[in-house]
Amino acid sequence: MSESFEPKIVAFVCTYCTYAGADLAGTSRLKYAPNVRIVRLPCTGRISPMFILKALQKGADSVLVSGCHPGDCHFAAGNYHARRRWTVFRALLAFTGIPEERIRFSWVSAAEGAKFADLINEITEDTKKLGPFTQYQELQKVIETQSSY
Amino acid sequence: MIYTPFPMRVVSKRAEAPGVNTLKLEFVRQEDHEFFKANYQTGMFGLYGIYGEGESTFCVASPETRKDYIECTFRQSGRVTSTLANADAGDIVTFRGPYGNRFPIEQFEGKNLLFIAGGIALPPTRSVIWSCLDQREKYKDVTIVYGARTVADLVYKHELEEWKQRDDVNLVLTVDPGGETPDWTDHVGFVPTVLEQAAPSPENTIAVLCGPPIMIKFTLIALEKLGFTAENVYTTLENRMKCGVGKCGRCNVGSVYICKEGPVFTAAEVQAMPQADL
Amino acid sequence: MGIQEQYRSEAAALLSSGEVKLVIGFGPGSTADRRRPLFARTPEEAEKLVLDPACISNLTTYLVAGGLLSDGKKVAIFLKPDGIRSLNILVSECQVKPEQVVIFGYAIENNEIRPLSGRSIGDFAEIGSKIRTATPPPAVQKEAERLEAMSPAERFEFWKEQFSKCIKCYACRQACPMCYCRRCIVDVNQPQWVSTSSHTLGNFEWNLVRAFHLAGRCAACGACDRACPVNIPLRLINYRMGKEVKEAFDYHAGESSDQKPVLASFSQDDPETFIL
Amino acid sequence: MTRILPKNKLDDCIAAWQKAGYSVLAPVQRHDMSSFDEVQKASDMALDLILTERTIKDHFFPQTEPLIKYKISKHDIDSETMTPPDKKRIFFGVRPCDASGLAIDDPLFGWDYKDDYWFRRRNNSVIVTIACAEADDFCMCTSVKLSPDSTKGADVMLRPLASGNGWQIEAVSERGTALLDTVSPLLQESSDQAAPVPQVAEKFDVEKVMEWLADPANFESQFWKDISMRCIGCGSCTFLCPTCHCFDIQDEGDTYQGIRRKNWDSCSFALFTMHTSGHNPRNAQSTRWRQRIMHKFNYYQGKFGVNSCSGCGRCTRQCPVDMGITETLQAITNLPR
Repeated sequence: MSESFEPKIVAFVCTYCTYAGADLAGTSRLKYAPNVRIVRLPCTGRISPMFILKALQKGADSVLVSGCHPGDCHFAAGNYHARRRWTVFRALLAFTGIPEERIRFSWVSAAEGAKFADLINEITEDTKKLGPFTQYQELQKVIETQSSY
Repeated sequence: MIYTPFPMRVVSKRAEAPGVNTLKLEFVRQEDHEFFKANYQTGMFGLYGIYGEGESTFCVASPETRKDYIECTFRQSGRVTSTLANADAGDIVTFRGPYGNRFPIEQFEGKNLLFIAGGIALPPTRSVIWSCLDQREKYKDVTIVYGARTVADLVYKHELEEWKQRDDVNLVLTVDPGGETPDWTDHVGFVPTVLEQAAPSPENTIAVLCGPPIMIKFTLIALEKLGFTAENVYTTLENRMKCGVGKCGRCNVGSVYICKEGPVFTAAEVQAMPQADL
Repeated sequence: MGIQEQYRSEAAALLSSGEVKLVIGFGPGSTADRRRPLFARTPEEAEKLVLDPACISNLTTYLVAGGLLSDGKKVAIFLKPDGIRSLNILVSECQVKPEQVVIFGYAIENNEIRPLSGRSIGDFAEIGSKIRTATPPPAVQKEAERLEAMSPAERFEFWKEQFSKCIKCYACRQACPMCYCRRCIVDVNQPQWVSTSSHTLGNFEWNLVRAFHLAGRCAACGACDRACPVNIPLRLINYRMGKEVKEAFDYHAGESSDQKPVLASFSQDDPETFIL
Repeated sequence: MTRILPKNKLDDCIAAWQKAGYSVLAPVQRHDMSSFDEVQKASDMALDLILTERTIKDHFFPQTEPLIKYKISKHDIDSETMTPPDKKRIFFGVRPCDASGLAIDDPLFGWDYKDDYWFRRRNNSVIVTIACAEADDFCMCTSVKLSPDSTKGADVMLRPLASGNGWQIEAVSERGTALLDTVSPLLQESSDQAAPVPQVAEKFDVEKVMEWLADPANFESQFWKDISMRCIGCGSCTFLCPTCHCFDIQDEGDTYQGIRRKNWDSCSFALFTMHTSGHNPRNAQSTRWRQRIMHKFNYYQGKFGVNSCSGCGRCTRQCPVDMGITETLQAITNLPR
């Protein structure tokens, strides 16, 4: 891919752990790729697969979903439920041909500012290698044009 | 293309009652305004919309005697009306219309007029009321019976006040039992009951009736008791609509397309429709 | 007495004694090889019931439609093993009270009808547990494996072609016993998560969302696949989802009527190899 | 002697039409589904199909069609009306029922307000109908007073030769005559006989049905509930119908831009008539099925003098629960009078 490609990464994070972790990364002055847009949610249990689909549709090149480590959920079990959902959703995306590499999942606690920064850098690098996600955008273009006959 | 609406600018917004707003709209383009002026007659409706949300159908609440602007009054309930209710002066919304048929007000000339409305159904009635009041000399006695659930739910409060002051209009206001405030001096009771008490004469009188289905049902009975014939009672119907021009196939009651053959019907016409489809 | 006659007379008896208000079974269809759902309310109507190897639909759909069971009365229904598993799922999701359903169970083997003994869902525990050792239909498995061997781009192309055919008639949803939501997500418009337009992108959204909602809830009865008027191979997606929950969570949808729904439960030891 | 189009000249025909600026669409079998799509040569066509699963309606009234593109900025909105392409096309190998469907829908899209999305495509299309050589159990054109060799809605009529080597060809409209002029060197004079038209049995008495439907006393008959008990409320019958024309208008996009679209909608869906208040005039599946039958065989007749059914039988053929117009109208025909 060309050097100039700057991927768009959408991160859906839970407010109690990963968002706090991202905050820590910031207050610790850790430098990480500016390609990420963070969407804060109450809990990973709130993250509907629809969010991921919509992000990909609206131009995200990669999606990160991140929350508290197992056992640390503010709502006791939200991340356990989320974990099951992701397992199934990943399989679904893979089976319908959306590259798994573009959807990443992680546990980042409020103390792991450095992990968050590393993660974002890593995803940004990986996505640069993958190139832009165009499958959905091509379909989007079709929508905007009238049928050819 | 027939589904392309006119852009309209919001001139002002007026809160009428909880969740009910009136928007005053003016045309952005001269040619659209000319079209409207040439075609609008009282009783017609339009599809008001906002790009990104969709379109919603309600009547044109302003009379045919005042075509410089369009007023619409609506209750905030779904996706479109919620967004319209948040529109501010200067915003662009859309209007498609005017569609449908009209109240044949020239046939009302020389007659007494009785307007009966309930709740949010005053707007369509108000269009006829002003169309007639603006040419007051053509009509004889004008009586307006208007009721709402509570005092707060009465819409067009300033106009109610104006009609009350006029000595050529007989205004009968009522609220449902329990809906009155301590300083409420008008009637308390349901519209059909209050109407029967007011007992307007059916002699040479046209009644225009708008309201929720249950009110219509009992008011028609009351009107019949008072001696009105179904041919002299006019009402407007509404249904879910998408196209407004008789194509999309959802607004029909039996074989009657509300959007093209309506929305104005006489009670006799409504009674001839399959009641189960209303 | 053949099984059809036996079930007919039992159905008639249930109706005449008033034990059930309705028998949902099969009747003759519009052509010789078609059967259609038949609703018998009287013993006379029960005489029209047909049971033969052409009775392949999953009738459980009707149990959750239109508030049929809301009056607390009993209903009898003809069910194959996949229907029984669907019923297990509905019971486990608290959509159907098992005591309200009388089952006329049957299996189709080698183009012959075999009765399944038992009348209430509790009698069919064996049918449920058999699913652990059951093999998926070879044709489905083969086709799914062919897809999985493709590159993601090729798979995407495959599904793009298939989903581009979708007309959003929602026959898949309506035919599915598990799609009982009072208001489907696609019918919700504030916000409108799934677009109602049937362009390929919207069709992707719809079919993925439905597949996800069915993950771990699908009894693989094939109703959606048969209902699809444009022949989208929905069986493949459902098979793949079933396989995933089986491999990841050792979960077999419809195994019993008291299992916990897979995506509404969890174990602390669930696999998480993919989580960084 | 009649003019014939020999089968081996079909490729040349297609080439000649393409040269004259037409796209040629014909029945094709692609991705496990049969429909009308663009073809380049005769071998792309699936002319032996009794009927394609999808109708040609798709190409006149698409399942989703952009109407208006809009862009929203703070105090201004840009909108642009989108129009169908002005492109000439030939539909080759249309069955008489599908062609009739177009003719049946014309008055609906034209009354008072003209729907140019429909008419622009109509005016740019030439319909080449091929009379049926075969019918299946679900065909019912004769029951609705049409036939397997009806020319309704057609511009050019083809009748298959008994020999299987081609078709008798005849222009039945001005547009058809003009089309044949472009390929006249490829046509031959011949005395070959046309294959016999298949016998399609009349399945119901449409006059009797219409009479029953017209009686207001039957509107709330228990009949509707009984006949529609097993209807699961999907839209496959309406979407596959060559005459069903109901639609929805939806805005689709994000905060700043999007497209207003015209999408197919179906009277089978509960949401079709549901008011925002929650009130639904057609709140049960039986009332929705009644609407479909009444619309086709009573209301439409009253408005436009024709029944909105061309007898293709797709509603029954594809129904997941084996319902359809045929069964209902048969049942009405057989009701005790």
